[in-house]
Amino acid sequence: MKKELIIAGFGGQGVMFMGKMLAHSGMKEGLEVTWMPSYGPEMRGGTAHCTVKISTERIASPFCSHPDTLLVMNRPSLEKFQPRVRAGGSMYYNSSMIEQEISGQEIDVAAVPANKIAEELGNPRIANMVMLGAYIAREEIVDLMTINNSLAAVLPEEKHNLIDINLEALKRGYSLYTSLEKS
Amino acid sequence: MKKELIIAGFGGQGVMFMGKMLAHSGMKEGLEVTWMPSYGPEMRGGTAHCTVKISTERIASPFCSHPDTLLVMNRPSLEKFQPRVRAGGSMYYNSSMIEQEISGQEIDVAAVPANKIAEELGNPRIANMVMLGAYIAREEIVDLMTINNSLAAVLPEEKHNLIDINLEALKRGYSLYTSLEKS
Amino acid sequence: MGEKKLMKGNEAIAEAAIRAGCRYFFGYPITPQNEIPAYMSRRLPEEGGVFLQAESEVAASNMVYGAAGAGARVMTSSSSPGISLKAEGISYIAAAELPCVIVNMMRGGPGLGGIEPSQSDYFQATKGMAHGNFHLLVMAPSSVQEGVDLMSQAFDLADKYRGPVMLLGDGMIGQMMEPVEFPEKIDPTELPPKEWATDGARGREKNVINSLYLDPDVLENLNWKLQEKYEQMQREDVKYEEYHMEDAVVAVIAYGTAARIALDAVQAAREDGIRVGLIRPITLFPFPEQVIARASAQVDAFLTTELSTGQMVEDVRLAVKGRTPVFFHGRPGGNMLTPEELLEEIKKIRGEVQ
Amino acid sequence: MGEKKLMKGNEAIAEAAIRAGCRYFFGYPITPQNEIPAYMSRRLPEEGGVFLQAESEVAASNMVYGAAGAGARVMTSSSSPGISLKAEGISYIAAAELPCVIVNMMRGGPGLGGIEPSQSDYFQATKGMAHGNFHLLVMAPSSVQEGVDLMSQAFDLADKYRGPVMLLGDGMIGQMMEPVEFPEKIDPTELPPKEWATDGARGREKNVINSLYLDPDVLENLNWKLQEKYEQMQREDVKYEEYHMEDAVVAVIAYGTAARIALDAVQAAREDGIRVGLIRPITLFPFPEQVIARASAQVDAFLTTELSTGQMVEDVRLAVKGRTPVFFHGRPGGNMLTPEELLEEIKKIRGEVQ
Amino acid sequence: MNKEEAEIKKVNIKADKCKGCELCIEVCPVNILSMSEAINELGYHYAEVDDQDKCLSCGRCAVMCPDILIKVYDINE
Amino acid sequence: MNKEEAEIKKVNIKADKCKGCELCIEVCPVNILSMSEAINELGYHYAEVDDQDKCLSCGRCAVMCPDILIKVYDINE
Amino acid sequence: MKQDKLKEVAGYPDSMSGRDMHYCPGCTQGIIHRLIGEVIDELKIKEETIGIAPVGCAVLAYDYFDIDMQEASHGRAPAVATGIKRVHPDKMVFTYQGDGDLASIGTAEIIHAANRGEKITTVFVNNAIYGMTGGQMAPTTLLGQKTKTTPRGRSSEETGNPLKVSEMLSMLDGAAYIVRVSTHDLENINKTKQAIKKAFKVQQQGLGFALVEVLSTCPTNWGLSPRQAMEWLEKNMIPEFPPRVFCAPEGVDEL
Amino acid sequence: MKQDKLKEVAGYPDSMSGRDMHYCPGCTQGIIHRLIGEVIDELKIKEETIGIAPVGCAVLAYDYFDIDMQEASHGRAPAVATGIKRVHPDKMVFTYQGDGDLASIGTAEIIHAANRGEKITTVFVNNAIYGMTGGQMAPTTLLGQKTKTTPRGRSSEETGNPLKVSEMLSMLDGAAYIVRVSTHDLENINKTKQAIKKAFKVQQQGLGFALVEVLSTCPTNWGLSPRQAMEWLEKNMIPEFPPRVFCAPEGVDEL
Ligand SMILES: Cc1ncc(C[n+]2csc(CCOP(=O)(O)OP(=O)(O)O)c2C)c(N)n1
Ligand SMILES: Cc1ncc(C[n+]2csc(CCOP(=O)(O)OP(=O)(O)O)c2C)c(N)n1
Ligand code: SF4
Ligand code: SF4
Ligand code: SF4
Ligand code: SF4
Ligand code: SF4
Ligand code: SF4
Ligand SMILES: [Mg+2]
Ligand SMILES: [Mg+2]
Repeated sequence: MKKELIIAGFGGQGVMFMGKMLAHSGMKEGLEVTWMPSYGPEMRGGTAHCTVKISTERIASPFCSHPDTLLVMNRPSLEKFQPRVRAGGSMYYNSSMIEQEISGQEIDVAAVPANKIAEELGNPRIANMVMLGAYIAREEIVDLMTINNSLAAVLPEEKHNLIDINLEALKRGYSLYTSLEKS
Repeated sequence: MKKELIIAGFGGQGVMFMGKMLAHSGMKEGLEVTWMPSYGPEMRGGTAHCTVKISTERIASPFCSHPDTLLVMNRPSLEKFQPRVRAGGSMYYNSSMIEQEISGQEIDVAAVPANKIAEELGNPRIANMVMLGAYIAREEIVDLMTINNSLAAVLPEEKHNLIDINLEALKRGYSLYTSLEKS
Repeated sequence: MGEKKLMKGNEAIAEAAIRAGCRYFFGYPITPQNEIPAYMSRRLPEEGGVFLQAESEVAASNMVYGAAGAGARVMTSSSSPGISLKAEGISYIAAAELPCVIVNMMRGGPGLGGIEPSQSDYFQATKGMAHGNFHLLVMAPSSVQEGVDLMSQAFDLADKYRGPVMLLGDGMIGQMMEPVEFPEKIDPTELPPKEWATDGARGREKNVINSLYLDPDVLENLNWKLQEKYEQMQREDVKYEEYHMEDAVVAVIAYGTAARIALDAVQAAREDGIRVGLIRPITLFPFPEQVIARASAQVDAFLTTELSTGQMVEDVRLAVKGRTPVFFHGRPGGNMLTPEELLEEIKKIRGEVQ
Repeated sequence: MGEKKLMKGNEAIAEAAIRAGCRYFFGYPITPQNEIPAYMSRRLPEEGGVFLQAESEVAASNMVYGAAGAGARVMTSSSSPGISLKAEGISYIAAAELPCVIVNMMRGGPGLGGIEPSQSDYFQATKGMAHGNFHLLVMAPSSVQEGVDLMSQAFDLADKYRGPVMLLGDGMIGQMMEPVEFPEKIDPTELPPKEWATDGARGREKNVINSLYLDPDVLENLNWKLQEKYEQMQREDVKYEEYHMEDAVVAVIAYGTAARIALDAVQAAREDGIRVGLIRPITLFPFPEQVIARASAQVDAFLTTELSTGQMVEDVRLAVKGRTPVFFHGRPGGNMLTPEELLEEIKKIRGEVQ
Repeated sequence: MNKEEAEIKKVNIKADKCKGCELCIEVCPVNILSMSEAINELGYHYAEVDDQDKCLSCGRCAVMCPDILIKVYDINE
Repeated sequence: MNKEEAEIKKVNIKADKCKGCELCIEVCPVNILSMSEAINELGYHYAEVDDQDKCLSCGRCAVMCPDILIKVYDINE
Repeated sequence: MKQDKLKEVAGYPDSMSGRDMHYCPGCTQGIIHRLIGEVIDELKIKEETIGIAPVGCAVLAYDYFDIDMQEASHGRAPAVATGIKRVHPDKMVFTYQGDGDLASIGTAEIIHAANRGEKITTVFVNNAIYGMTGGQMAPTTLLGQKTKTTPRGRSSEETGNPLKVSEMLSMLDGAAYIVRVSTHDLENINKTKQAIKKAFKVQQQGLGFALVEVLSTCPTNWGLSPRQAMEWLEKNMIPEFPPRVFCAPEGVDEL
Repeated sequence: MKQDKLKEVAGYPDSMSGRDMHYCPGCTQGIIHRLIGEVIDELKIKEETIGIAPVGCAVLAYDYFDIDMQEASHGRAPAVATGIKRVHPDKMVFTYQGDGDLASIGTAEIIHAANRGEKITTVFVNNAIYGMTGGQMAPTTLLGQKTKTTPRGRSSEETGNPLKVSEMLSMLDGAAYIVRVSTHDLENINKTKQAIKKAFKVQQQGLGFALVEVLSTCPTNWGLSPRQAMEWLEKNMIPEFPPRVFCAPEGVDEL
């Protein structure tokens, strides 16, 4: 198994955190992982993204020009990264912030109303966990339980009060596909 | 013709100036010349020396570990440099400041009472010109007239009032050997 | 070794330094290594150490000089322009034979350049860091775990050679997260005492930390003594890794970040049936010249690849001595090498030398 | 050309700069180049120029950056430790493509070292001056007259390549007096205008002097563009001198001060009937690699000699590519090479390769 | 919001560049600025003019905007 | 000059190290210091004590000597 | 009545480029930029002014002004300005520098430019932090203030007290005009503009070195909303760094 | 009565090495060295003091003191001292620096060491010139003074006025004791010693940064005899650099 993801969005949307959660969970499941952020001043007011690789084999490069998976939280990031997704790959987009219907050529596209659900839960900042939940539900890269456990490890101590709401968001995202597909 | 000299003494004895005078005169007579000083903090309170090369051919290195001629104005310099003089070379020493009789092994030695004569002329600072006069008289490297003319070129403007006394010192040094040898 | 942790390279390297007994950090902020001082400012006081943000890189390297001369395990870290400012101080450190560790998380240059991963300070790190005949022992990790491992050895090597050791990485190593395990903590008070250090001449002759030698003989001796250390490094402390070299007919040579990418290309080439291997220098000074010299008898061509316009390639050429063609492919200035372009280069070379 | 004058190298070089149209000098005192600022402080105001003693070498190199960016012919000078402090600024100058001239009158290092002639900054000058992929055009005079001649060309070369040019000498060139003749004075106001300079955007688009390139593509392009300049230098501006190479079987390679001494040794060897020649690189970057490569087909051995532990010898080896043995003999740190010891080396090598 | 395009705008805010800092809102003496519900391309809620008519053309909002996004015209000159 | 070696010296000056700056001369309240006719190994006229007996052991000369060449003893203790 | 016939009471300075600025939402550096642009417009010196951008958040200032600019290395803007001004003594030269740039790494350069009475104008943005590199301690960081490199709050014992740059520089003979202003409200913003204008006039008249210290916010690294940042500035920075004229040449008020 | 039973009223400090000093005839740096040596003796801190030599004429100071010493790079002695003091907070650390070293190239380092309140002692030798390199202008060179790099005399217009280091440093919160003294006569030499002693005591008691600015002669580069140099100092430097205590901690007089 080898997965190469790019996760992208606005600075404040928690895309780095999504990536860390995924990498941490991969590590906990005994897989090889790397997490590589975009960094520096470009982040100021612009878009942010990170690359996550998860593999059963040793990972050579942590960079990725053509991901097999794109998790994308806003339109500018979609415009930037969608063309880079490998043929046969998949893209999950935040349909609450990207309003037109998106379709991919040669890629599999899933619309996730991440902000909508997050707002239903009363906190737009957890849209990222909705998205992450949806992704792992649909692709089964790591277990939901592992992801849930990673929260305490990846969130800094002073934010541990937010664990519950993040769990909730993960669950809502997750159930989006587990229920959908099982129906 | 090729001459390699070291000229050495205390910081204040004007040994650098002697070397410049000689090099300048050589240049004026159409010879190749180099003048290389010792420089830097060692000069502070210590001894100073310079190397002068005068040649009819292009001069390769301006340095000289074994001079054929040593003009030496004080004892510490004599101790340092005498052993380096090439066999067959010559040494001129300031017999006013180096009181014991000096004799050289395999080198030709000339005692020049430079300070004594300078003091007779009323200025110990021109002992260097006495020495220089004596040297050119004895070895005829450059013409006394050329040396005399170099004074105006090598002395900084503000010291041109000292030209006359320097000329006098050169003459006294010069006559030391012209008379001596002709006698 | 404990449990695996997912950590950023910069933080992992900082933690590794603390575990290696480093208790003093003097530095000045610069991207992409800011997590090192940030981590140190949190952790060092907990360990009874001192973190101090210097007024500049110039001051930082001279604080390191002072602290190293005073006998401490001490380090600094910076990125390209900041390292240039430390140059004079590093020359003094080398000349006074002081052990310390310097991290350079390189970024694209010259000038202010950019902040993306880059390897264009190779020449500076291995050859012309500053005035005078001296070198640093330079190690280039290519994974976070290796960053930790090399940092663990860096202080010992600095003490062994009484000189500066540089860890040379870039934004990849510094910013990425990978799982790491750490070695046990060393207690710095149990290290062998440094008899030469200035800590107040209690009951002994005075010690002097100095690099001024007005007597040319003494200065010359120092120069040759340093030279001997470098020869000893070449004998005793060369590190490198080989992949798929057993039957390789083309050898890719790359370090650090470029080596990670090159490995992808090598694997892809192998899948295409091309017998290509990778030699990854871990120490850049001392450079693994013997392994490359040996390889030059085996392979038909070398491909050196760097995130630069070609710097390490000179050391490869010096090792190869014209026996085998040495090709170069580089991406300077922040653009990443891709496995695809390298694969293409490999194929081209394979064609040319056949 | 006028009458011959007996002048100190430092002063002659300063005068040559003024005649080449240099009107701005920013520097900081350091032995053995102090006669350059002293001379400039006397002469520049006479020519309507500006001499300013900067608060440090760091400031000096950034003043040069500003003045060069403002379109002036400008220079600075220093010696080894001071050059190390200028490193960051020089990297900015190179990155922003600013023409200027930098003099390094080297002294023994590393650290504070000594002040005697030395050539241990070769690596720094030609390879790793600072962070990033860049070089200076480096010229090494070996006589006062040549110092004058090279200085006369230095500003034009700086303008030609829009980059920093370094004159690399040491206390020998700086402190010695030799007869010199000067070229005619250039009027700097008659030089071609610098369209890119910042002098107030009167009636034109604004100009920006900069080295920050956050877009990796742009930064990469700059890097390759610089690289192209270096290739052009190699094609168009290599300078060297050969002595007695016609029938030589051993070639001594030396530059600057070491070349003066080597010439004595070569002449002595010739007198002993040994067919030895001398190749003297005048530009160190671009390095005369082709002439050395050609010579490697002719001679049985090279002897590189430097006032260092061996730096230029790497470039010789890179040029020779293993075709011919390359020996090295050096004296680092202030002790002078002697013709005698070189003669002995030549004889030894002659024996070994026969 | 303006009723029709032709209407005169005393205050012009480049909504697409607005970073939603809300600093302009606060300084308006007649409280006619507020933040949008919607999000612009940059991902921010942007400042809007609720009622151009009430605007005093005092320019305070423009002086405050860190991104120089506000132009103010005086209708009385 | 001292009449004989055995005599007690209140002021001791290392003549061979003296750089002839003359600063000690000036500060002596009883004017017993002066510069030699002769020149030492360093090339300088050196400071000499003309009359040890008159010395007050005040130490002023020693405080002034930049090369720390002067030792002063108090004979009365 | 057409929109474009209306008189613009507040608009976009002519001497700025029109490019979007990269500053964080609510960062007052944008305001300071505009004020400089307006002053250049009003003094009609757009075609004779050369600006120097620092290394700091304002590193891209060369993109935002529509005048000749040089980007200096970190802290060395005063040296770069000196180089330019000595070549073009008849041009206006200004530096724009942050508190890390000017008061830490560039301490020697600013002090010596001021002491030389270098005829340049410096706009010194004091936001009590290193903005660009993500929030480390600056020499002007307040005691107790938490930053990336003072995670327990700045302690006087370990790192000393906030450095008073204007107070210090005003001691130097070459400093003609030194003033501290703020951007936390409209009144202070207007004063800031007046100060910048004077600082340029001091240069125009060749009176010596002029520096305007501008207190500025860094919402991002202070961890506050733009509005909270304004309040924090007023409440915490103003008492430590009181706005004031430290020195001014005779008659500067009439300039 | 034997010579060696006499009481020594003036002699050679225990904490000095006995090596001949290389200073020029009549250079007062030798006096300053001796005073430091005597203070170290009197405070009995020879085995707990670490000195830092500058780059300047005093570069060889490490040879002259019989204590642990480090030779710093030009201007960076305060940074080196900081490194040492942070490792050995219980030891006494002092720097000895010239006016080129401290007030020019090392401006940033001394200001930040002082501002941090680094617990070190600095002896700052102001001789209005660069001695070691042969007489170039220092930041403290007087107006009109001719040096190798001000051949027409220092001009305020081109290079500014003499920099007042003590005045400037005493503005910093971390500076506990800042004083200017002189060496041009016995009385002032004695005051210098008292000042140096206090500066060490301030460090001993952990009160903060202490600096003693000592006016000193450079007969060689001033082109004067040692005696003339003393007079020149008194006549020209004292009015420009008046000796004074600029700041002192409470009760420092009783120290
Ligand atoms: C030589 C060097 N050192 C460090 C840096 C990294 N760096 C960039 S900006 C900066 C400080 C920014 O702080 P400040 O000057 O206060 O400006 P602000 O961002 O707060 O406006 C630093 C340390 C650099 N680019 N170059
Ligand atoms: C980096 C560097 N720059 C310059 C020098 C040359 N240098 C040696 S001492 C000195 C200045 C000496 O003046 P000062 O500090 O006043 O000491 P003084 O000799 O007057 O006691 C200089 C510029 C150097 N050694 N290193
Ligand atoms: S110009 Fe004045 S009244 Fe009009 S919107 Fe702006 S702040 Fe409000
Ligand atoms: S001040 Fe400017 S950026 Fe901020 S909300 Fe108002 S219009 Fe938007
Ligand atoms: S101790 Fe006093 S009286 Fe005696 S020689 Fe010295 S200065 Fe004169
Ligand atoms: S003070 Fe010292 S050096 Fe000067 S003359 Fe007297 S003894 Fe000699
Ligand atoms: S980091 Fe701070 S100073 Fe920089 S742009 Fe953002 S808010 Fe402004
Ligand atoms: S050069 Fe000046 S400061 Fe240096 S030792 Fe000589 S007199 Fe003293
Ligand atoms: Mg700031
Ligand atoms: Mg001085």
